[in-house]
Amino acid sequence: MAHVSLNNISHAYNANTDSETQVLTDISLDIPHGSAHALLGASGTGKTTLLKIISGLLIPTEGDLLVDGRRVNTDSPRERNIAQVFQFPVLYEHISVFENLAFPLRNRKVPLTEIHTRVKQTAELLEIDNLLSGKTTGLSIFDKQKVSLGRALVRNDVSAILLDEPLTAVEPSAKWRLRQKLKELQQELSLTMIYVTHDQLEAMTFAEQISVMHEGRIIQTASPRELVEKPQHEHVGFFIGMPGMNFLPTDSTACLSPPKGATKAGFRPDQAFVSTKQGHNSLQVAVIDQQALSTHLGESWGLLTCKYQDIEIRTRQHLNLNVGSTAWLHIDNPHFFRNGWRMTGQAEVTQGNA
Amino acid sequence: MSWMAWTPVTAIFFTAIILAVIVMTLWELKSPTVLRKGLLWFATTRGDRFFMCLLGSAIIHILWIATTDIEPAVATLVCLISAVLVMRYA
Amino acid sequence: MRKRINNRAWLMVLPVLFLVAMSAVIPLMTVVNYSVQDIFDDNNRVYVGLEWFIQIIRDPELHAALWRQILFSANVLAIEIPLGILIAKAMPRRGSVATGLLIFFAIPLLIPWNVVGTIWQIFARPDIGMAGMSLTSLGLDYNYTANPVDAWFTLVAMDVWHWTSLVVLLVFSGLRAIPEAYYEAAQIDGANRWQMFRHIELPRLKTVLGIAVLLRLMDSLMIYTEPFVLTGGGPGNSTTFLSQYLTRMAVGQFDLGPAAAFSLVYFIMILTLCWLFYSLISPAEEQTER
Amino acid sequence: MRPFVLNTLLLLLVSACDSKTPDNNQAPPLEQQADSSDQHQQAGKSLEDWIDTEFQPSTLGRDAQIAEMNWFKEAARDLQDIQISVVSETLTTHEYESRILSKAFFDITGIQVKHDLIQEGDVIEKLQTQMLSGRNIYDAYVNDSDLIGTHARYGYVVPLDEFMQGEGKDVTSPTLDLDDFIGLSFTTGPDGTLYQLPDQQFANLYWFRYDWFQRPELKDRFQKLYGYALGVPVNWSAYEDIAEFFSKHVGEIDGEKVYGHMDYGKKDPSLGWRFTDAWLSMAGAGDKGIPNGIPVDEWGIRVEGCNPVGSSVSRGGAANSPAAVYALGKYIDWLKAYAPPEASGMTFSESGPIPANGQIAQQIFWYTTFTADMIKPGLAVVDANGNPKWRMAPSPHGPYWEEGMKLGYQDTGAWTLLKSTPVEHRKAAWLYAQFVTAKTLSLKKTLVGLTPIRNSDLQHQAMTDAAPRLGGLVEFYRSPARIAWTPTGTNVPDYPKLAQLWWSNVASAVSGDLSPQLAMDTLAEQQDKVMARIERAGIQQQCGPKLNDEKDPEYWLAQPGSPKAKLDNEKPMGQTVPYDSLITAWREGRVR
Repeated sequence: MAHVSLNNISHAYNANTDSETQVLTDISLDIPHGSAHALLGASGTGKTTLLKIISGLLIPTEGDLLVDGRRVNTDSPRERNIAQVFQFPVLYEHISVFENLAFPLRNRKVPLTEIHTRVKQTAELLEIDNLLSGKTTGLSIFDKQKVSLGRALVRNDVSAILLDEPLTAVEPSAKWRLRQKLKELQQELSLTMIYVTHDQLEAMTFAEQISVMHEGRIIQTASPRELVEKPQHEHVGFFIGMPGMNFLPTDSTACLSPPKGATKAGFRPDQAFVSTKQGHNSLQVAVIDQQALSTHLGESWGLLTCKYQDIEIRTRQHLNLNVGSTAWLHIDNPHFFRNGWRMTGQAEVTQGNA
Repeated sequence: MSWMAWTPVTAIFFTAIILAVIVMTLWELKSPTVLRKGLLWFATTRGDRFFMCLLGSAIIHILWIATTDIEPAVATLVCLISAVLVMRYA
Repeated sequence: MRKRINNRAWLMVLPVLFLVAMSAVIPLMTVVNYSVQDIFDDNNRVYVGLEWFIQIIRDPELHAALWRQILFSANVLAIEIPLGILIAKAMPRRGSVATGLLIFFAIPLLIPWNVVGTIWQIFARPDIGMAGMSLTSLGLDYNYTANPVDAWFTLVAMDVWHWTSLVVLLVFSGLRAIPEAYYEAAQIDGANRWQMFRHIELPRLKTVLGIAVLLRLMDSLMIYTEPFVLTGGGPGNSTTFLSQYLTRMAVGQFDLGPAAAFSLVYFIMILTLCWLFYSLISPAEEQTER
Repeated sequence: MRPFVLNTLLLLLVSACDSKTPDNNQAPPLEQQADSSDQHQQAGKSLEDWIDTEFQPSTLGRDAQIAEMNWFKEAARDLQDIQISVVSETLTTHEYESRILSKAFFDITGIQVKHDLIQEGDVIEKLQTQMLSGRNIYDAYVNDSDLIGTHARYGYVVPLDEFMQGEGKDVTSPTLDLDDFIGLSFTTGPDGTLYQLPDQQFANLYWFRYDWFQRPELKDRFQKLYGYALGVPVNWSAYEDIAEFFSKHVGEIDGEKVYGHMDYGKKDPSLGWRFTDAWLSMAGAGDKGIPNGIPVDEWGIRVEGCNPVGSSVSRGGAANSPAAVYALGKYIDWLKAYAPPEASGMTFSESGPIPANGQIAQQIFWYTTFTADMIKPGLAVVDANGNPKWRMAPSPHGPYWEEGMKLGYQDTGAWTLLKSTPVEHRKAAWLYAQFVTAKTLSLKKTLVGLTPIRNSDLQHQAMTDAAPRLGGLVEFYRSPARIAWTPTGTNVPDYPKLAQLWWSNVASAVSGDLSPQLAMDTLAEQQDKVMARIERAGIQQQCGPKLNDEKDPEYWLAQPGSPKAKLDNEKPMGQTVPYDSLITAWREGRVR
């Protein structure tokens, strides 16, 4: 396994024609050996392109791709020793499961006896050793994805395994099992895995580090916890969390004493609550919806939606107010953003349960 | 029907085939066929096997008269036997 | 085939069944009736038993035509299928160039058969035809009307020209249907171009190629007009195929009895081939559908 | 139901190929369509108009013409609502009938005629389909009298003698003058009954470049090489020498490559015609007897009484006799050695116009139907004054030929009425048939199409005037030599089935797949087989085949007449006659 780093990578399709489309801009990323890294973003943000650049199916128009410090920009996929698992299972349907697993090894002229032992080991690892002699047609997608994964794992020289939304096609009931399996393997074998997804839950449960992508850029790379607590960009705040961050323009929240230059104040549903009492720095809002998530000692607890001017705001709190009533919104230590980016130099925000 | 130029032999021939088809249909209604894999490399229904018998009989007869002067009725007998085998084991 | 057979569906098929009976079964019955008689006209016919069958099946001319037919079909398939795949693979998958090429390749398919024969008859003429003249100017003693090898070569070339396009179009559509991810996966697995073809394209083209082979096989088995126009089946019998033989008997000689017997033998041959082919490719299809 | 069925059956039989068959017989010819629409639009011309503007010259005076036409008008009175369709092959003569005469017929009688023109082979196919199925496809056919033996035996055809006396009595022209027709013997069956009415007539003659044959330097050279004078060859040896002379020794005339022979050899039904028409009789395979050899004709079929008894030598026939094998062998040798190389890939109709290009010195087997195509001004074979550089002459004969035998092919395309045609239609068609052969207009038609049928036309001054431009056609038809040119005779019991056997066997011999001997053996055997089947079916009550038992061929070869034993020398000394003395003989009413 290896250390993968991307230095200032940019990519444009049709770079030499007029109609060029920039899909990646100035991507820098460092994925240490044996780490699980996720690329998170909505579709169309350039995750798959980035993956293709890493696997070698695309050559970036700018920047360097280093594997263990060696520049591999122009190496073919075969030379890079990178494996990939696709959205839907890509298998060779006319040959057996065994041959599917052996395929990358045969292409690399691995001796026959070694092929046998390695395929066997991999199959055992993935718990598909009973399927080896059969054909791939007729397997469940869950098993098929395991075979695809097996084709990646079977190579002991692989420097990184790329997973391109590998759970998309898997039956919902098996999604969790497969993710577990992936995580287990990653840890057990200390694999370098790069996991592309648009599902923050998948990313957060799988990866140690998550890069959030937006419009061809990485807007933040951080641990799951950091992404929640210190979103570097409005978009991260909005994208991460269920529900995402609330935003208010600073001109209407002067009471929160925003720093100079701030354009927006952002706060997570946990960082605010609505009550009938007016406190200092509180804003007058209309309660428009309550959604119970749990009940404790006779009191409901859940999501409350209120409206400040035209802006909907969600908080997570006791639900003791009437829908339609007027109340007061209290905000704890909001984050302040200028032009989308979080303003630094503030006091660290602690998670508060007011 | 004179334009179809019927002869007694062809009339018997077609009557036999039509009867066979009717019998097959009744049999099918009484106990629907099950796809089954026999001696051949693919699975067959009862209808498939019947079709194979007819086609096979035609081929056997053609080969028979191509290669031997022995009475073609013997070929018909061979066909009947092979038909039973095909229906049973294919 | 594995699904339970729904009996009610048969009712829907009844009108079609009626049409099939009118257009296929009744004439087939008539052909069978004719095949055992010597027919002069409606009122004059003699029952002859298997005489025509014996005569036809043991006719050395028919054997020769049959072997020639098999050789021709094999020739044509052996050239057209690989050539069609090669051309389809060399074409860009999308874009205006691909569209242009597709139209270009469709042209020979749109030309009526007898016109194809006429075009080649002129094209290959050693005295005025472009191909014939260039071959002659190369110092080859080329004359498809006199030399059986030349006639055969010309006929195969004509068929290749006429029908490779069909294979190209089929294979092209088959290739377009293969998701990009398969190629990417194979590249990552370290497969070379041949392996990609062998393990990705070929298995996925299997159905389409099956259709292509079946169509070309059936059609080459029934080839008639082109050799009729080009060589008339000659020189000698060197390009006389089964249908030429049949047509001469049925239309030329009005020899309905022997022609009917031969039609039946021909029919059984083609039916057997179709059935064999069908049973060979259909299990694979069922598996992929599952 | 019957027509439907036969068609369906045929469809199934040829389903493998029918959809792709080159289809030149389905759509009615374009000009035909255009004409029938003309007929409706234009007001018809009067009977007199037609006579004054179109039917000139004529062997009848104007009054006689008007009288004859008035008879047609009267005779058609009860048939005016009928629309008939007739068919013939595509020839200048029939085009004239289809374009002009059918219109005149409508104007005069009120009967509409759809006169289709299709290829000869297709005419036979349609005729046969009507005979076998009994479905009325055409109301009348113009087909060659080659089928006389077939018509007389099967009983599908209306015997004209009977018809003219009976059902057709009131529509039979009093001025028909049957005895005036020169081809009547061709259309008379073995029973002496007339089955068809001649409509156009043509012969198969020797064709050569008169101008080249007159050149002193060529004449000298030929004389030196071969020891006799260059002239019209009387025997095949001379023809062969002349062919060799032009192809091998002369090679080029006026800077153009020349050939001493022209023929055709593509595997095609027309390849059989040249053989069944006359090739074997020219070689001398048959017996003496005019119009066809008795008892063995040029097909090699022997008859006893009127019953065919076989065509193999072993049954007394001559189809595989030494003379027949010799004939086939010479055809192939000459095609390969002396004809242009592309000739072997041509059909009858493709090769026909080739001599007009000016590279061919002579052709042994040339149809006078091509005359009109050979006299067009501007052709390489027509001089500045519009006179032909070529001439036609009697074909040479092979070593087996003896005086008193048929020497060439002459046939008449003749009107045939079938019993399966409804009587009213048959009567209308009979009127039309008589109309297009009527004396009023038959001379005009002859001048247009150059296919004379009436003696009265041939003797007319107009023909004398036209003679110099026609290269000997008029002289030939006026000469007594004419009778040695005849069509397939009455020995052939089923022309369509038997004629089919020839071309494929000949083709096998041309390609070398079979030796001439083997090809003719196969042919004879196949002919006997067809006749055996007719005998077995018992369908031909009168004059049907009754095959002889097979005997040792030597028995038959030892008998006098055909089949003749092999000659020791098949190439006697070449013999020629000067063309000018030949033509003088013809003009004076001598054969030679």
